[in-house]
Amino acid sequence: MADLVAHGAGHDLAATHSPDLKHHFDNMTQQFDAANLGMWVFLATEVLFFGGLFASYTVYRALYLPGFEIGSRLLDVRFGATNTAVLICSSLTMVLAIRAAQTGQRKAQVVLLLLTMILGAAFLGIKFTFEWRNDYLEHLVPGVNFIDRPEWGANAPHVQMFFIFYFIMTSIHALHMIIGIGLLSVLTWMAARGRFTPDYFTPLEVSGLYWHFVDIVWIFLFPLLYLIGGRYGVGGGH
Amino acid sequence: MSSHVVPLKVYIGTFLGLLFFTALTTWVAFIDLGPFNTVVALAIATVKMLLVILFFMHVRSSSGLTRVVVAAGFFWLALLIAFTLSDELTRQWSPIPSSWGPGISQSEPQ
Amino acid sequence: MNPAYYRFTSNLVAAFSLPIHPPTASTIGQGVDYLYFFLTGITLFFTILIFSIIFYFMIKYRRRSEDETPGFIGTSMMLEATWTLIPLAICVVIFIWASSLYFENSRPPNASMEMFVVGKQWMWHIQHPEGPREINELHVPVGVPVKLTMTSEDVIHDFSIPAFRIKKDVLPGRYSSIWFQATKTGVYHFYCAQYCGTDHARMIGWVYVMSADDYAGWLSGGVRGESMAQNGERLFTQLGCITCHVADNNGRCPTLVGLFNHPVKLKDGRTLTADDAYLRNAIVNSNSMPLPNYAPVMPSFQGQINEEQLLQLIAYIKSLGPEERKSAGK
Amino acid sequence: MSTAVTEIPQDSRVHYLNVSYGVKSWLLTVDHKRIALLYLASITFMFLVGGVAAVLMRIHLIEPAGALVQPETYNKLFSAHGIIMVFFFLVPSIPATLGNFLVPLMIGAKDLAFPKLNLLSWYIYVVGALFTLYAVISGGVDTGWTFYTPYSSTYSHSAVIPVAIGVFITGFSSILTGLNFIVTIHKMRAPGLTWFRLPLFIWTMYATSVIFILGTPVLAITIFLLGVERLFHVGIFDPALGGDPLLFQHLFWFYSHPAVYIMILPGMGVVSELIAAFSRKRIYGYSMVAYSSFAIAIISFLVWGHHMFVTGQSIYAGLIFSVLSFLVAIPSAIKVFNWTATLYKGSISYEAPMLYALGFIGLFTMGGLTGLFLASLATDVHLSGTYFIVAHFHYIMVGGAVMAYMGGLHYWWPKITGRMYPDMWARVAAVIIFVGFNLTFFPQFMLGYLGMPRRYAVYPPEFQVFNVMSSAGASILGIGYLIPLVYFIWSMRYGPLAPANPWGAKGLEWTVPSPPPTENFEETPIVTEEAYDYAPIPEGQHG
Repeated sequence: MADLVAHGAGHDLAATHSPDLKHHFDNMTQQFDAANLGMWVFLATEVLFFGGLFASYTVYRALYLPGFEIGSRLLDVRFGATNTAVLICSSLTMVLAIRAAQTGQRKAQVVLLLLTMILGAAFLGIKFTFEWRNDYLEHLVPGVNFIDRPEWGANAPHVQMFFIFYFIMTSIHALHMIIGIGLLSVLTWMAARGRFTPDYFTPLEVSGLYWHFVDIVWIFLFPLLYLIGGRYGVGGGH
Repeated sequence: MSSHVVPLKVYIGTFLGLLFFTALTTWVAFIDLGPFNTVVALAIATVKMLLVILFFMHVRSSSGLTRVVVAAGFFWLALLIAFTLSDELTRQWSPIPSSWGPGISQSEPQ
Repeated sequence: MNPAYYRFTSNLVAAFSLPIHPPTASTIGQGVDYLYFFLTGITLFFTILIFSIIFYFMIKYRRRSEDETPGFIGTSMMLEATWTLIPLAICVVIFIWASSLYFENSRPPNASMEMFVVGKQWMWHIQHPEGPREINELHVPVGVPVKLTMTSEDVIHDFSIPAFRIKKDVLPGRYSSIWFQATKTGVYHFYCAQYCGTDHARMIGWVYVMSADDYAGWLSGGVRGESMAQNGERLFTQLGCITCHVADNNGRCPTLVGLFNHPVKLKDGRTLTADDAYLRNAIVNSNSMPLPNYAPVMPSFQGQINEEQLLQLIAYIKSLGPEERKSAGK
Repeated sequence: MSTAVTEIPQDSRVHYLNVSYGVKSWLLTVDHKRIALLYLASITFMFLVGGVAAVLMRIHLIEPAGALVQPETYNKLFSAHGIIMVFFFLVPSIPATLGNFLVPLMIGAKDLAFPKLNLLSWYIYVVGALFTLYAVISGGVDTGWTFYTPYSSTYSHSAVIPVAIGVFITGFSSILTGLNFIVTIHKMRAPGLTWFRLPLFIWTMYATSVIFILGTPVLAITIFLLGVERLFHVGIFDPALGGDPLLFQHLFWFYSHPAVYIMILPGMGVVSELIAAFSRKRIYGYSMVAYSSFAIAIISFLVWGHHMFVTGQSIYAGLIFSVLSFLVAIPSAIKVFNWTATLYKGSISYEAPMLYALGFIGLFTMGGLTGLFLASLATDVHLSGTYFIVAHFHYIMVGGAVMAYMGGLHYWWPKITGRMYPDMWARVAAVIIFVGFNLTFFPQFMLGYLGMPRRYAVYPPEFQVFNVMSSAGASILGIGYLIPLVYFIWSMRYGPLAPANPWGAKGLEWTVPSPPPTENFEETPIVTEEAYDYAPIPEGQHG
């Protein structure tokens, strides 16, 4: 690998004999574009996979607005906001890691990828150890220990419906985060071995697309779950 | 290959923009805008999404085909939501009287 | 498509003694049958058209020799346009005919008798307001429009009477209603047409369409308890509703006299009509429809009373009609 | 079979089948042709399992009181028949077998874009199939293939969770196939092969992949929510706990109606190829047929409400879905007319694939037109939930998709295995299938109009005549399907060697020897002529 970088294959994009070129592709550009399009098509399926949840959430929110507003007010906005910021930072470090690969800085790739993984783990840490633990202690987990509160009155089943969707959406999102972190650890190992060069960084670009998509899902989850709760005049948090 | 390397300041700019909009949407949530709260929150989320898609995911510089795939995904989601709501929200409307006459009301007393 | 043709087909059918035509015993049956025959005609026409063209081409243009190479045939956009617009025109005609027919059939006439159907896993409970309660049987007078208000106690069923060409899913937790006006006396099947479990196939029953006086005889004869309204009144006192809902409107809750079918203004400004669904929702889930000047203290009766008792309570509330209101209530 | 088999014809050339032997060479292959054969084997097995369930049902329905099993078992039989046939045979059949084999060959590529993902998609299919077969064997599921709540989530005491997992997993198999096809068709076409020079089979593979991509994920999330509701007893779709059962139906049918187009579109692609090849003519109105394939894929996502006209869906939503359901019928009508017009002034030969194609056109016309009964609101009230619906979708699926699958299998069999099959037996089987099919399902239209509900283990005696006719037809159909199984297996070993182009057809796949070498083309072909170039196109005329 080192010699390839040394004699500066540089940006011969139509390289038809690079070792990374798979046998059934004609040139590197075709291979990169195919991988890129493949990931985007996969992200379209993910949009519709989460879409089913967003559609159901929208329907029940339209039908049971008071219950959903009570539920949303029970969530802690501070955790939601910090998590959003954490994910946005991880998107930045991911993009910079790809840029480091494009410019051939191997050490920067490894540092930035590690940073992305740490930020992802931080997101999950905040989500599991703070938010979900509090919700569990306050008996807000449907199907596990959900207890209706008298002040909800007849809206109790609708508050439970809110929390059903809260837990399903955030757990599927967290699952995608875990898969993302797994992917990143493989990439970090490959980057450490200098696998990515300005001509061949497809796995990085493709995993970056996946990571940014998971960030976009959270960008929509955050307002839908935390913010549209009619918390006018109420201080942050509960 | 998106051969050209995006300048650093574009990424930093996008990053700051995203943080700004996160702060904005959190702040706006505490102001009572009546029904517009939902609209504003979703609008800001859409802007943040576009920032991430165009700059972080390099769609600004990629082929039209990628843009079509992105648009198709969200358009189909909109189809699902729109048609499902078209049923859920109009289920209580009773059918209009047989003579298609006036007095088509929310629920026509028998 | 005049009755003569209609008689011709039924005679033809009778000749073959093969039941390919269900009895038509309701006012809307005729209209649906005509649409059905029109669609059958369209299907047969196009199927025969396509089959005959294919057979003709198969024989005329069969391959005579191995090296036969047919010439080039250009695509005439005129031809493409014709077999796009003609099917489109036919579809528009069918759509308009079917939808207007459907809209007309979906509204029960105003003066229709009302009966209540409760679907339970694998049987139908039917209640007449006058009191008789039947299982898997429905006695109705001929020539009188009958509105069925239906609900289910467990899964989704579907009340379907093929002879009357009507069918509607029966959902738990909601009222769905269909209506029919029988035109011929006789006995017809009704089925459950939405899969509901093990004995889905045994949820079958009989509709007895009787002449007016036979029906009156059936109604008065035979053992029958109190009417639904009387049962409802007994429940009304038994469950303690009477303590709050006092007739002369000075109790802690609104009077129910004259409530049925009148608009009710809620705290959040919405105005709903107090129909069956509103009353059911008020009993089962009252706090979700708060009234402007009453505290939401009414407990939810969800689970305490079954669907039949709910229908009886509603029948009683309906019986507190406006005329009682003038006589200052009981 | 008739020729005395003295010596077994041997093929000396190296090709994708004899390049390596052994279980590992099959289970770890990334060659799209071998993966297609893996799919062919597993799909045929699932077709037989589903078929056995169907035969048992038809035997049971000979007597009004049920001749074979208890109602409980009958419910499990029709559920198994539905689930296995829909998710494990009809959805993957043509795309995963013929599609996998032919897409690279037809567009001049060496393989699909992501070979490893292609193998992964087969393994996912097998894991999903094992879950479902475990559920069927370990007591069966009795919710029908539609899994309507609240029955499936709270009241059914059968193996719903294993089947839900099986169907959930298999969905990803078709997502990966769809993804592979879209990227391959976009990025790996041979030079000169523009979109309007592509064979129509590729157009339908592309349209089907669009539905795979945009529909299957919604099925996955719906089945996931059903599983959560059943395991945690939360009321997502259960009205007793505040949910709405109609929302489940909306999400379910958002995938399941486009799924029926996933089943028929590839069949249309195969029939376009067969009609062109056996009448030696370019498909009449090539661009119209191509556009209508794509139009079907798009409009198919707007019509799902016609499954819910009587389930308490709002009347206004019913109006919208009814209008769109009529609209989706138009592209199918255009295709049927264009196929028929292709026969005009052609040189038609009647080998077995052509018999299947002509059978397809006739039966698909009937199936499609009976769909108009169900799109129009007034008649759907009477016919919904009855055997009319069973007859309608069997005319499209068995009369359409399975006929086309058999036709395609016969047409490309020489290319896949390098062996010819006995054509006389194949024609006999085609006629038996056509007759058996019509005798099985035409009486069910009558039963539907008479009002016999579907999914009934026992039925009133006045329906017996038609049910007995239908059961008789089913036995003929069953035999009709077994005959090809026999002579295909026979031909693999004893069949005469197939030339590169046994039918004299146009298309890149016929320019390579049968069976093709592993890398398909020695050097990537340059395409200069139009699709189905049987006769040169005079100047100024478009195809």
